[in-house]
Amino acid sequence: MKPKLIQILNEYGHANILQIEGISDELMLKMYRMMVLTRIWNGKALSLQRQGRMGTITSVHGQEAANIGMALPLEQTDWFLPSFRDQGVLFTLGVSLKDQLLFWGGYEQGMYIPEHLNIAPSCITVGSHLCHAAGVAYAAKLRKEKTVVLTNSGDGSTSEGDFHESLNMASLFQLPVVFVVQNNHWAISMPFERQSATETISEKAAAYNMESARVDGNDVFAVYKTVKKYVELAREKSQPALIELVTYRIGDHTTADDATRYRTKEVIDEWIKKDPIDRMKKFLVETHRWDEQQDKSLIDECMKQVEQAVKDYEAVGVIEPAEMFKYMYHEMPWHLKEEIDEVKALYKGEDA
Amino acid sequence: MKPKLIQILNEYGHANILQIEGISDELMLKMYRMMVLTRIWNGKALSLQRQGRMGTITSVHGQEAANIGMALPLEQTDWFLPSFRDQGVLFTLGVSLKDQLLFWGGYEQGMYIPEHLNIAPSCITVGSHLCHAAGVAYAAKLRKEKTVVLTNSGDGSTSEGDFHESLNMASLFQLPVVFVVQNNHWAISMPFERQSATETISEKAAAYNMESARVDGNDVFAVYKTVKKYVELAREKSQPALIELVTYRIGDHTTADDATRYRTKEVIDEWIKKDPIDRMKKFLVETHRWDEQQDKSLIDECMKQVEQAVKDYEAVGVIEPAEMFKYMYHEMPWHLKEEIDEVKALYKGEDA
Amino acid sequence: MARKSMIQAINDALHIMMTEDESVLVLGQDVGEDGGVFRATVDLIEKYGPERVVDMPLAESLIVGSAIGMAMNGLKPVAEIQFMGFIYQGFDQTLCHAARYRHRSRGRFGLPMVVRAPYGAGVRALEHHSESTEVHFASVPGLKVVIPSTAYDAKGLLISAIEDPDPVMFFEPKRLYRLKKEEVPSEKYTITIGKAHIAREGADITIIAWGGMMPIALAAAEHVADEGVEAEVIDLRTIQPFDVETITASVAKTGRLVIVHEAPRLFGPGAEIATQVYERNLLHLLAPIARVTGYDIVPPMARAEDFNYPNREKIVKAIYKTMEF
Amino acid sequence: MARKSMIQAINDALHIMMTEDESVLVLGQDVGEDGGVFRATVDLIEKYGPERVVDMPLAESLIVGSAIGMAMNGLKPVAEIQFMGFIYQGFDQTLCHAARYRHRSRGRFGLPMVVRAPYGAGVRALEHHSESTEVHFASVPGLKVVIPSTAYDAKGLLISAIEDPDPVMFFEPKRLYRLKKEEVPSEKYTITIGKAHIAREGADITIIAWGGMMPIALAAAEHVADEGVEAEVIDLRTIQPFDVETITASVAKTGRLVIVHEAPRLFGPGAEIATQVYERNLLHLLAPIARVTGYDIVPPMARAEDFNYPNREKIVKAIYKTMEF
Ligand SMILES: Cc1ncc(C[n+]2csc(CCOP(=O)(O)OP(=O)(O)O)c2C)c(N)n1
Ligand SMILES: Cc1ncc(C[n+]2csc(CCOP(=O)(O)OP(=O)(O)O)c2C)c(N)n1
Ligand SMILES: [Mg+2]
Ligand SMILES: [Mg+2]
Repeated sequence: MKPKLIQILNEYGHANILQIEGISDELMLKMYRMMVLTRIWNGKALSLQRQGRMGTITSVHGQEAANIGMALPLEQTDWFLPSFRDQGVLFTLGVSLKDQLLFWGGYEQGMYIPEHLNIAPSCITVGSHLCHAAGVAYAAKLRKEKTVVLTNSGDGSTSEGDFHESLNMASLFQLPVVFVVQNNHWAISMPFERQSATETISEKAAAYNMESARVDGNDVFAVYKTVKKYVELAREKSQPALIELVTYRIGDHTTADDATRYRTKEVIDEWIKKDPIDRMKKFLVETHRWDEQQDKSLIDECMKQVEQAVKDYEAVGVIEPAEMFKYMYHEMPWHLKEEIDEVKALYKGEDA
Repeated sequence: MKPKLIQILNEYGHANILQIEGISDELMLKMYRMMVLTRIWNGKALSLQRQGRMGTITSVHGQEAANIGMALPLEQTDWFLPSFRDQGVLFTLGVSLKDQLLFWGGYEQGMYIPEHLNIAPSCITVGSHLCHAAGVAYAAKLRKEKTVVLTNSGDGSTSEGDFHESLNMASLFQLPVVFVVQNNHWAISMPFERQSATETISEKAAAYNMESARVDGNDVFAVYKTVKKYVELAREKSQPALIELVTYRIGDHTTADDATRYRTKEVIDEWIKKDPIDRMKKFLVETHRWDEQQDKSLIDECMKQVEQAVKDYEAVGVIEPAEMFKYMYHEMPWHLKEEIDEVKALYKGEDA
Repeated sequence: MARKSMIQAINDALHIMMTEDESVLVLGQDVGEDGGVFRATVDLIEKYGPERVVDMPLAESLIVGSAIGMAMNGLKPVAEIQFMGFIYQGFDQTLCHAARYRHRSRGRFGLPMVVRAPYGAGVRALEHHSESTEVHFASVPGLKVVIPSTAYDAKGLLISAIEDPDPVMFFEPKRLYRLKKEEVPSEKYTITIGKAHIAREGADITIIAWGGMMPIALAAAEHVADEGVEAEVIDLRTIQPFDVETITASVAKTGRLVIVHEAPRLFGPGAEIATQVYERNLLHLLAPIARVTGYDIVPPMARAEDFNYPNREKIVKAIYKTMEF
Repeated sequence: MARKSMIQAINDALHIMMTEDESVLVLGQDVGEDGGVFRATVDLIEKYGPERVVDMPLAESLIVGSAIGMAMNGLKPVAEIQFMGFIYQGFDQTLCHAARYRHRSRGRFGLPMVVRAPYGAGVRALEHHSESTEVHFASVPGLKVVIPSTAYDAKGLLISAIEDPDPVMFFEPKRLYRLKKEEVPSEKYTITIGKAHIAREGADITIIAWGGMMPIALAAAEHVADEGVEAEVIDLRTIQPFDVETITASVAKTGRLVIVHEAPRLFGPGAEIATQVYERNLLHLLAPIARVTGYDIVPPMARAEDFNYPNREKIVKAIYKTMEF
């Protein structure tokens, strides 16, 4: 049984008024601002990549509502375990634009998350971090904290064994963890219907006796409200949930990918019509919460922020070779000390 | 939604007459005979183990109907991928009593399955062989054979990632594979309700958009008919299925286990009332297909067969050390040749 | 002081650490009421409850993976994998995550976690129950690998492993679990990870062994002592990072080395130890280093098990060959 | 003959084998329409259809595990794992099943299957994209491990791997995929698995390398040749079972050996090779064997990648150190 798609703000920018009650104007503008900022950062990062000033990077274009909508319900003490297409979540939770440039730019230091944020480093192996999330939630529940754990993964992750094992555990122990899956229709070249035997992701929750929902992932209101509902259930009742956010990967899988090999422009055009930022802007403007002038300033301001981040990123310069060894163990064993000496001897003449 | 339990022959030995139409008397007696033989073999093997004449062994006591009922619908060209509590399946498919004694007795040669049987060697790592089954079925389908692949695993296997990955694949590619899970209520000391977030195994099929059924696993008719139905669907329509056989592990997990640590005698007694052999015998006797005299001869005959197998098993004697190296590769690499020479030099004085 | 088997000493260490530190918890298959298939966790659930003695679903990737999450969030999980032969389903979690979280988070999330698993032959059970593949973990940067050989060591090393701020793979020689009882102090004590133990002094030849091989290595040493060859027997205790200093000092003295392990030979743990010794002691060596190991095969089932594993005779033979080079 | 890059040569081998043998099939993530993320499988789906060029769900255990089943049932699957860094989720299937089915079935089910994966640094992508952990497979009895270093070898070795009756792990140095084009015959040819190739002859010192390390090993040899040191460079090609004969013959001649690999050093592949040489050539050796390897760390991301990996300078340094011992 295909579950109903939850939608509040449709692609024409019309919202169900009853459903948005309780979302303050301030919050709406924050949603919009973070979506715009994320898109501008994303565009900039892609262009840096084309210029050889950035590493291989995933594009979050088109998934901003899913990203920002899932981040906003979290409280400071909650946890987030990211995968690799959630830059918008990270920005919303307080990770800096610069750190994300460093991360994608090939600097390990970009993986550092400041102590005041309960965010795990990005998990690149698809689905593995869902097990970690179950464990983080277990620890929180054991200590009787009212902490919620949120994870993000892609539609492809639902095929991995770790997805299955983690959801089973979360439900068995009734852990306060919300598994958000961004169904952006693609896992590299594989459309979801060839990835999974079910039509939707949310229906997989049946195998875990778990609550689930299927949401228009390009509708920031629906994403926000649904995630908020399940985050609160997790907080109050320690009850896990699986939330499918139906969205679309507008760009290539990464800058190393060429999506024209496996999909046509027409489908993308269809989805561009459903753009999460466009519809939000329409809504804000039509309901007189926003105007073109403000929009222009916002864009300017975001561009400036991003430019500054790029400057800071590019000022970082080279890594000391000894950095490579620093965090392998709490205390460095003999063989790493020997290897550091080797490296130092090799590179002592050079800048590095 | 908990699916309905399929039952034809209840614990009092009463069968739904309409449902058993088409099962010949001959087949019924074969079912009974194989169940009795399996139980006698099992009892003998356990007693050999207690005498130090056998290795650690799993007991199939109580699961004979599940075992025999799933085996009988297969044709000679079909495949079976076993786990480790399916001695009755193997006997029914043609594996010798002696070979299974060798296997459990610690002889690698007991793992050899004669060429005319499409049976994989037993898989000890829980759940791994479900992936193999998907692959075997893929190959059969690719060649457009009308071959069906059957697997057996335990309730515990449903927690493993491989279970999930395999069922997803089988459904995606519509492979002719029937996943039978014997839900004997226990995975060593873990009752199923603490293993799995769902109340039943069959409902997990929803996550794979797959047909499923839940069957009284102590009712050989229901097992046989349900497995047969899905084996035929697999054969005709290349359609996978998940079948849960609800049964009970009467004995300890293995001879190394002591189940009194974690479960009470009372529950076992409840299940002994539902014994698959008792109810079948009652049915056969009450419907005048069988009498006590015949039963006695059958038991005698089975005991003789088992005794002979034990004799043959115990006549096998020691393994040549060089045997260990024989099947590592098609052609033996240099290092194994060197190691064989080493071993030969070491053991040349001795019998071995 | 009381006489304890190795399995009791392990259980003792868990009791002590769970009492002392609320953040210590045990998880795995059948670790609760059953007390673990080898009884390493008996009586824990009665004392600390099912929330800290966690019977996990049958899923090794999850056992290691959720332990990672627990360790990230303030706990000190001790995960049990029922047999080393079932650890590989958790290999991705171990190699890609447990070993790397400290590095990946630039020091923020060190993972104080232990993965315990019985290893090696000795129970004459089915396939996958006799593995000795510690090298797969020793070769992973970011992990520590510890293997005790006595009840005393098992307790002290396990306590150290639980207190270690990094992930420790703790492999227990199941053949020694109940082989004998020995005096084990009842209080808490630790044994330094990364330090080898000279179990027997000798000047003629060095033998390095660990875990299940120690009793036979010592027996071989006693045997050759009757013929006047004094072997120094080093119990490595920690495979990664191993104690290269103690080893090289001993070989500098004896000039001869036999390495004993159950694991298959090729690309096995002995290769690295030998290579380090050659690199550091080449001019002291009076003979090639000998390896006495399991063969490069699938660990045999019960009937052939003894042929595969190192035993006193094989070691004695290697000692003489090395002495006579 | 045509000039081909390594990735084209690999694609060529797949085309040839799929045409010749109906039982050969390719499976993996994105191997179909996309042609694989590195384009190893381009144009296969057009020619052989989606049933023999199988886009698999995102599940590595399943990719290896279902390939096992296919091989049991008459096919010759060539499974692609997208990067070596994602192979560990299939480790249980590889170690416990692919490697053991022949043994477990007493010879009945040999598994003619290949698992291909790009390995090593060179694409400057995210974590897990630069692994060189061939030792995890080399140490598994029952597997073969092959690593080509040229387009010519890649084609011949891959064809041999597909024809091999045993499971072959085929690791491709992604840094060489497109580095240059070379003459590759268009017809079918094989290269024997288990035989090393002497890529450069020399009498003064032996260098053993493979895969991505070969170009720099050769460059180092050329460099020292200018100073009068003639290095013999052995391209190992097969890591397991490796060609101990060619190696020992060379070292018997030169008396000196440098082993080069990208993989971390400790318990790395070089340890076994070194140990075998010491065991067999101890009296020929004029200096300790040197290892030039990646360090015992998480493979660095793009910015530090070059510091970690062996390069010409590091090898030259090791050569001189060995020569001057
Ligand atoms: C375990 C694993 N296998 C393969 C990969 C290579 N890979 C990177 S992203 C990706 C597709 C992921 O698709 P999805 O989960 O839908 O996330 P999306 O990229 O759409 O955000 C693949 C196969 C990986 N990172 N991890
Ligand atoms: C991967 C793996 N993990 C752990 C084990 C140890 N073990 C053997 S049987 C078993 C329980 C299996 O329960 P179930 O699947 O229900 O089968 P049953 O024993 O009831 O037939 C366990 C945990 C194993 N064999 N394989
Ligand atoms: Mg996706
Ligand atoms: Mg069971």
